[in-house]
Amino acid sequence: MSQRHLLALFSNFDEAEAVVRELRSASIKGFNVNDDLTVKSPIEHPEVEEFLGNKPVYVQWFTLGGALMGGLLGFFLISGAQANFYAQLKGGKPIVPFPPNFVLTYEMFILGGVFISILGFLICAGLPARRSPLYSAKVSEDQIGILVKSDEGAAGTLKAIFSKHNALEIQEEAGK
Amino acid sequence: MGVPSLNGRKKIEAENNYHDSPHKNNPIYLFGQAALGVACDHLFAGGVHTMHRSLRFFVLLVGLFWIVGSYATDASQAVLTTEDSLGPLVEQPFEFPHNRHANDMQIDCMYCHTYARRSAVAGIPPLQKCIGCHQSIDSVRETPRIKKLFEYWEGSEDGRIAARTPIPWKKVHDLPDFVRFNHERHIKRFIEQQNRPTQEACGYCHGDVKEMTVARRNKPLSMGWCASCHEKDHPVSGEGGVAVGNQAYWYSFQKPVVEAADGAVKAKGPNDCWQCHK
Amino acid sequence: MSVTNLLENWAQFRHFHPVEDNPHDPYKWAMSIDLDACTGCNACSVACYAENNLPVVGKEKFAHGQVMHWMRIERYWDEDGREFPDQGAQFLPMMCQQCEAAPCETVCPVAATNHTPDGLNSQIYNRCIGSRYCSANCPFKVRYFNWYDYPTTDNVWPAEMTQQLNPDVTVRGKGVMEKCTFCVQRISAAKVTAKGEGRTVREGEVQTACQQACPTNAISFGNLIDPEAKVHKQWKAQQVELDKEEQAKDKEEGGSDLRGYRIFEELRPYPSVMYLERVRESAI
Amino acid sequence: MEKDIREDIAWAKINGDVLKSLENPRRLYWVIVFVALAAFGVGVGCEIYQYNVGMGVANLNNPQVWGLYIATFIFWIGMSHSGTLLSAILHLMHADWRKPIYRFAEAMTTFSLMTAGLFVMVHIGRLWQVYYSLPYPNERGIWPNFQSPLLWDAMAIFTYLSSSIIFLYVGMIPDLAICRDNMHEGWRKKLYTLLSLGWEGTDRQWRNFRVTYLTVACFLIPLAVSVHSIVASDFAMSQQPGWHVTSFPPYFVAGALYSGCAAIITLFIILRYVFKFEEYMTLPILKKTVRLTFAIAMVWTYLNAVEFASVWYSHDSASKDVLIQKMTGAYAFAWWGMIFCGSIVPLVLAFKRFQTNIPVLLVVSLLLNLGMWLERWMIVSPTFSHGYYPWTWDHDQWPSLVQWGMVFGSFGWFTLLFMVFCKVFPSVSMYEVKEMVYHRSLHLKKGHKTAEQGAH
Amino acid sequence: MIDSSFDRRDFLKVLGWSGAAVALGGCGNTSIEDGRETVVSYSEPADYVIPGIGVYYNSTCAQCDAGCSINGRVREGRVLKLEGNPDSTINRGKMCGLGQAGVQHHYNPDRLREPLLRKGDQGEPITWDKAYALIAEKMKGVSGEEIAFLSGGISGHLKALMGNYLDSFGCKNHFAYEAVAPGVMRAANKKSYGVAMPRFSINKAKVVLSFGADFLGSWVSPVHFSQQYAQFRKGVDGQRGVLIQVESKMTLTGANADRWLAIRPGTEGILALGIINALGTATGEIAAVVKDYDRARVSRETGITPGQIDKIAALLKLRSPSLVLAGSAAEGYAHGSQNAAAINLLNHVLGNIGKTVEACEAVPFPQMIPTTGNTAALKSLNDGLVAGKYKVLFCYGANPVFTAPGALKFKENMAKAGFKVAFAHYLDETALQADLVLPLDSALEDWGTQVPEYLATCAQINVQQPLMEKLHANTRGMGDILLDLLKQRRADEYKGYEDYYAYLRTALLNNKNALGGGKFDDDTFWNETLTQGLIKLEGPVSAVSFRANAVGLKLPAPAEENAQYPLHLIPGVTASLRDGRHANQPWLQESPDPLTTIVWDSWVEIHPKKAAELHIAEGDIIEITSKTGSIRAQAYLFPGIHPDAISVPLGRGHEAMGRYAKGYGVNPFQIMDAVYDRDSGELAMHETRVRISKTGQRVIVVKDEGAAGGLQMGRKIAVRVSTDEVDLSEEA
Repeated sequence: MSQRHLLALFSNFDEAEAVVRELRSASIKGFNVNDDLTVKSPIEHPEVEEFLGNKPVYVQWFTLGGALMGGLLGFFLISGAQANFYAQLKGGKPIVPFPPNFVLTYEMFILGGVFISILGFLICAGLPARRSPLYSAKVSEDQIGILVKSDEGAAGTLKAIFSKHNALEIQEEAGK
Repeated sequence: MGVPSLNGRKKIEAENNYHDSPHKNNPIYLFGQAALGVACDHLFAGGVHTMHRSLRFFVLLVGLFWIVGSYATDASQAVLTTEDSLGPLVEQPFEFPHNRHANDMQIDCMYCHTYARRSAVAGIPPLQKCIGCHQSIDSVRETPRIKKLFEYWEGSEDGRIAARTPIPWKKVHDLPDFVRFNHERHIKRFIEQQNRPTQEACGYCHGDVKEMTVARRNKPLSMGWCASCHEKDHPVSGEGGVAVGNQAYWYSFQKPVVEAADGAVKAKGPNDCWQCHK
Repeated sequence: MSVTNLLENWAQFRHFHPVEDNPHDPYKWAMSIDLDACTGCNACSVACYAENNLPVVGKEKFAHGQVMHWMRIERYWDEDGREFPDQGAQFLPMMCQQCEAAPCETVCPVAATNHTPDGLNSQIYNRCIGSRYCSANCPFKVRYFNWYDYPTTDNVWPAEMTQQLNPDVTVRGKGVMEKCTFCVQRISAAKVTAKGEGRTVREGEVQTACQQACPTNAISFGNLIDPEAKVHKQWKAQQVELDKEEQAKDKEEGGSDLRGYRIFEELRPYPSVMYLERVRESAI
Repeated sequence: MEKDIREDIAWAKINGDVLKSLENPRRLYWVIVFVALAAFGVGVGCEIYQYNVGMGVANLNNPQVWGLYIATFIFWIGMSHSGTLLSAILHLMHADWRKPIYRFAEAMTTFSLMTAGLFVMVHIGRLWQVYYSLPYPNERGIWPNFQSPLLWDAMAIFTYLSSSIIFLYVGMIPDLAICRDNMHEGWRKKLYTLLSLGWEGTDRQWRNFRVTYLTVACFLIPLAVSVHSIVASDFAMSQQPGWHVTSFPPYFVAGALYSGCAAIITLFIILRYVFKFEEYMTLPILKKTVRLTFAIAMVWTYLNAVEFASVWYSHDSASKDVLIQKMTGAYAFAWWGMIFCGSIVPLVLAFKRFQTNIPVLLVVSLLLNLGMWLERWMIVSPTFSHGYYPWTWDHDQWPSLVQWGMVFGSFGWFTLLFMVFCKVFPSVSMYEVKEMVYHRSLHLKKGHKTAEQGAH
Repeated sequence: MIDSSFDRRDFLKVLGWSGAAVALGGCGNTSIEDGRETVVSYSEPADYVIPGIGVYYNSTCAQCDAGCSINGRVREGRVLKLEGNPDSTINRGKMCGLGQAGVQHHYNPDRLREPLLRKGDQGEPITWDKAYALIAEKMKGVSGEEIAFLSGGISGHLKALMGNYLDSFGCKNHFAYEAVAPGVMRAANKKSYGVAMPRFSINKAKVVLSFGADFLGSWVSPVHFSQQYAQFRKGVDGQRGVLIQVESKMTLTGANADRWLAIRPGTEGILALGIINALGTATGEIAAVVKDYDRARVSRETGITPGQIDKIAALLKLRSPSLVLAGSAAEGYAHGSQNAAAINLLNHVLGNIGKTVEACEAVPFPQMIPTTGNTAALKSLNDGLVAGKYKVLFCYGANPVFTAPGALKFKENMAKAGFKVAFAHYLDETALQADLVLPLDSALEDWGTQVPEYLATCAQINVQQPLMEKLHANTRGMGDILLDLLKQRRADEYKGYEDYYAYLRTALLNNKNALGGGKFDDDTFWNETLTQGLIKLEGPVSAVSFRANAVGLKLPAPAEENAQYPLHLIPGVTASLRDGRHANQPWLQESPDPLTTIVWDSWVEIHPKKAAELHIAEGDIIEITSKTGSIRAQAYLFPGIHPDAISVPLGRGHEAMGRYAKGYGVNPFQIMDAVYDRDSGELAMHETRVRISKTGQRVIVVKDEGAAGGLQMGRKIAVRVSTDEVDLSEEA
């Protein structure tokens, strides 16, 4: 049975919250709150996450990994390079002097950390992403959008819920 | 607006602190999640292909570094790319057939390039030397090349070339001006101490000359290429007078290795910049 | 470079210091200059120009402090403010001190200047990118930078002058740092000969251009660890030790009768050049 | 007290105002761009000349081997630190008044780093061989010297530059989405569509966005500090009198933040005027920035004093000579100029009435920057002209026009980049201003509630 | 050295220039250039010629007359560097900066390349045949009286040839002129010792008291004396020699003295007598002569404190043998000979004669013994020119137009000569005045023999041989030219000699036995000689004994104040530039003057005290005016000069001589008065009185010395100790 998208726009977070709570409570056939519901907001708003339920973030693990990788790579690259066949004495220092190497290791540590956590961000946030079927420029302005995916049948019920919480506007996928 | 009371402000801050979310300050939970690798489904929800795109991008980024490097490395190590992979062809006053002399006649390299064992430069045999033999070789006396040779000795009819003019050979194996390469040392090392055949020893750098007519450079003669040999462990023997002082530091900063089998001492070539750069 | 020796056993290089574990076997080139013999006649400096292809920069560039003399003769006056310098002047030939712990080496971003196993402070012209950090960090300011492209500058080596250039020494182009090399081209020539004969270089086989010219033999140069070498004897007699920043002379109470000293020892560059104090008659 | 920003600005208006700044530049804008272009041209000309003839044309010599190039290099590096200060540090401290102004501060960071990079190039004697200093596996098999502070510099700057570019970009994604949504067709639309990576402000995107932004911010702070400490170690690690000072790293960092804040004030005023951002770049925010600057100025002054004292009371006569030389010698004018601009002028900022007085602030901030530039020059040059070795002392080598030309050109280059940025990207963060407004209004409500409770 | 029967000239021929491609690429060139450069390749080289390895040839340095033997490094047919020849008793393998610069004389880009004939102001290139023909024509019907030949100091076979050429005209007018030469001393020594140039053994002396003799810099045979000085400092039996220098302007030697005394200009003789008096050992007439020279008077007249005089006397008494030298500073006055005589008297009183002033050998071939140049010669030549006596004037190895005192107006007078021929390496001031200029081979391309005036330990003939092929095809050696000219006169006598080389070879081989080559066959002897680069001989010894009587001494009281020209002008003779004949060698221009460290320019040394009086600061352009003229130069505040004197170095201020000499500095010769020493007739170089005035301009003095002005600022850089603090005997 074919699925279709609905996008409802609300003027503030409270209404959006109410909608979500209701959608949670009311179990609608052919609509799964956890998978088929997306809230779009113009600003970052933690409460949204609270009422959407727990969706952990993993970026920091990328960061950790990246930083360690960078650091290790840095240190071994440098030490190895200093001690290759052309090992040269400089200023009576050891051929592999640790203090300066640590400075660079530190830089590499940060470099790796930053780069990989950005990579992590892209991956976790699924960016770059294809535009979702329904989108309104209002969302990037001042309205909160709720995008739902449901079976044909559920659409009606959802609309009802939306309009009940005075949705400013409800978009449907054209066709079908 | 009125300034809120103290406790009020506290409260506000408490609520205002929108950066904290419950799971953030619960590492154990997080760790568990990660350890179990449950992450995946969350991660990949929403367009696996985008995921792959990012990954490819990343791989490219990291890979680039090494690709560039290794390319640079190989490029200059590879035999020079000329139509016959013998190295660039240098226009000479007239063609000198190394193959005839070195291969057919089996003449030792250092019979003509006699300076090599005594000097930093191998040098080109003086005109005298060519004539010395060819005066008495009548069979080829009339061939164009030999005619040309004798023009330099006796002077050409049209008088363009005066008698006893040194032949203006062009350099084939030409190192940059800041490089100091010493033929004498290398010959002593390989031919006199380790009794390698001359043609082999010379061939290390000059290629298989006995197959060439005009000599051509088919070794890169680049720094990395030189080093690729210097960083190998070569046997150092006492005779022929090498093992003086402390081998470890004489050559490079690396201690010489002693073969377990025959106790032969091996050391790397010099790694000191001033050994080859001037 | 292959990736293989990237991580090659570098551990052995840890704790390596030139003044430990005598790395300078069989050579450690050093110098000693007797200021009492030096008359400041400039012969050494000119000899250096002749040997090392030093460009003559001309009046204008000299005025800008861009002169290239690797060996400069400094003339110092007394500071006691008498009407006449009635004890004469003091001359000091100053060239690269070939420091054991050279401040210039560590700071070069591209490792164009290193320490050779012979204890020389090498300068690889072609590797140099001209950041000039080495000069900035040199306490003696004996490094000279090619501010212009002298080979192509007018009246530096015009016409036949080029034929005087020494083929054993690179002609430096613009943007390169250079300095006294202890005439390394002569040293390596001697080493090659000696090695061919299965021995080390003997005292007197290598002479630096300045030493060879010096009419009063004020400069002596040689292998510091060769007991036969004059340099060795002089350093020994003066009880100057390469790897110390304080010598017997400094430790002695109420002055010592030793003359040997090294400039800026307190900075711990461990110079390879020992100077002998100039002497003045006390009876007159 | 006056508000940092009105809570009742309509979000739509925010979008509108900021987006407006992207379009139909005023004449003044073009004037600035043109001037900047001309200045940059001069710099390029000088570099070409120097490249062909040799470093000598800069009238550098032995011992004066560095001159203005390195001084100005440090100046620009220093300038870059304010961006991080505002966006990262204040971000972590939840000082939300930063929100309207951090975007251009970050841009400033990025561009001043780019400018600093130019000076590294300009100062190299053999630019065509500069790749020798890159650590890449090469045919020769040799690597740069990782012991050299210059190399640390290069590494630090590269890290800092790339990180700040990323930070700037990531922080901009939601705004880019806004631009995408509001731009009519054209290259801009294409550009924003591409750059906004299909951002739609979904809960998932926001969630990861927040964490990422936070993490990167956490990294940037130590990075920024390390960068200027490393620049400081170019000198502190050396052996020269006047450079070999333990307190250099903090001293440099303070100086960096100082010049950065000064620059922010300048740009704040210019942008506020050129783009009509009065409603966002409000005077209270300016006042906060000014106070911050004053605080840092005092820190810098203190560290300055510390440095002098430590030299003065040390037994290192050479360094002492250099210090005396700075105060009394050929460079005295510059040195006292630095003290005046760096320590005296900021006292103006202590007076309330000046803290919001635009003209005064403009002048003061420019003076502060001048002072900071002089400071850098006074760190570099006197040590050269008055080093350890008296015979090579040289007090009358002054930078040639070529050097000045390049310094001049660098300002052109910076301005150019900045101006272009302001026209292509929103120089005020729209979504963060919205957040700011939103949360402020939130407290307002709550504030009223508590007030009422108190009343009952 | 190489010892082979191989003919050197052929050797030079076979070195193709193909080898001389010099890589000027600098180190910018990182590419491997295939076949761009030509390889060093020979046609028939000698077996000892190996590419890449230097071959060394001995010859003789021609930069000054000291006659140091040199040892030139030749590679791929190019001479690269000159070292000293260790076999020479004079320089024992050492060299001075001036000598090092010899290669730049050879490779100098401004060398003359073909004969030039005057056409108006232009020189028109002509062939040698034309040139010879022209000379022959001009000489036709000219009597010996009407010919003048001006040369520098000249010796060896060249001198012989020149003599013969002049004889062929019955000409006696050979003027040997050296602008800077110890002419007065020669005369005085001849009087006092019977020998013009005895052997001064500095190394045997325990005390050297030098009256302005710059024996480390420019006096007689500097390299030789420098070596002796080194031994002298190491000391006779461990006691370090003491050097006391008395002069009005500090010379290089003065800068190295244990005690440098600034004496009032011209009163050196008085001090000498004062010291004799203070010694109190003199007897008889000497005592009578010196009795009025008591401390007080001497001190008053010379400006040396009585205490100082006593100290010197005491030291001289205490440490014997000592050596007293009379240098140019003491001789450069109208009473110079008297000064010198007084100083020699001091030597006598101290009993140094025979100990440190020793007998010397002479070369047993009188025709080769050097005709030393002096300035009296210039006077007589000039007088002759003024009188318009000369129809033909030859000029070789001297540049009088540049070095003659301005008062002589030599340039104008020279024009009076009918036909002027200059043999020159460069178009110098004199060559510019000539009608015919003949280009000479450089000293490194030419053959010759030279006999030094000052012989070290034995008689010695120096051989000069080419170190490389001619640079310019069209130059010729002076010897060859004279030979060709002689062939014009005495064809039959000289037709046997193909060229000067042949002449030289025969001449030496003829005297093989006398030259100690009896046991060799000709070729071996010849090659041996060339290999050695010099011939050591036993020569007649002329004993030294004191014969002058002290009574003759007439020492004028110090010159009274001259209101109009209050200052003495002391011409500074620097080790590298001397009389300026090498001013076009860039190394010498750029090597800083040892005392002032100034380069590429002239300067006026003035005592800080005087400068303060006149409000003169360093770099002020000062106008120096004498009776003769005036010059402008930058001031340099120099503590080592008597306040009543200023000093300007000689050698700079050329108006010709090519890119490195022309227009750098000023020429103090221009303002010198023509005052002569009463006895010897030599020019009194120090007699010029001047006044100075500020012009208001100021320049930055181009010098090596930094802003610290030669102070060490409390750093421990150049350290000095006094003898009682060190123990030299222990040193290795």
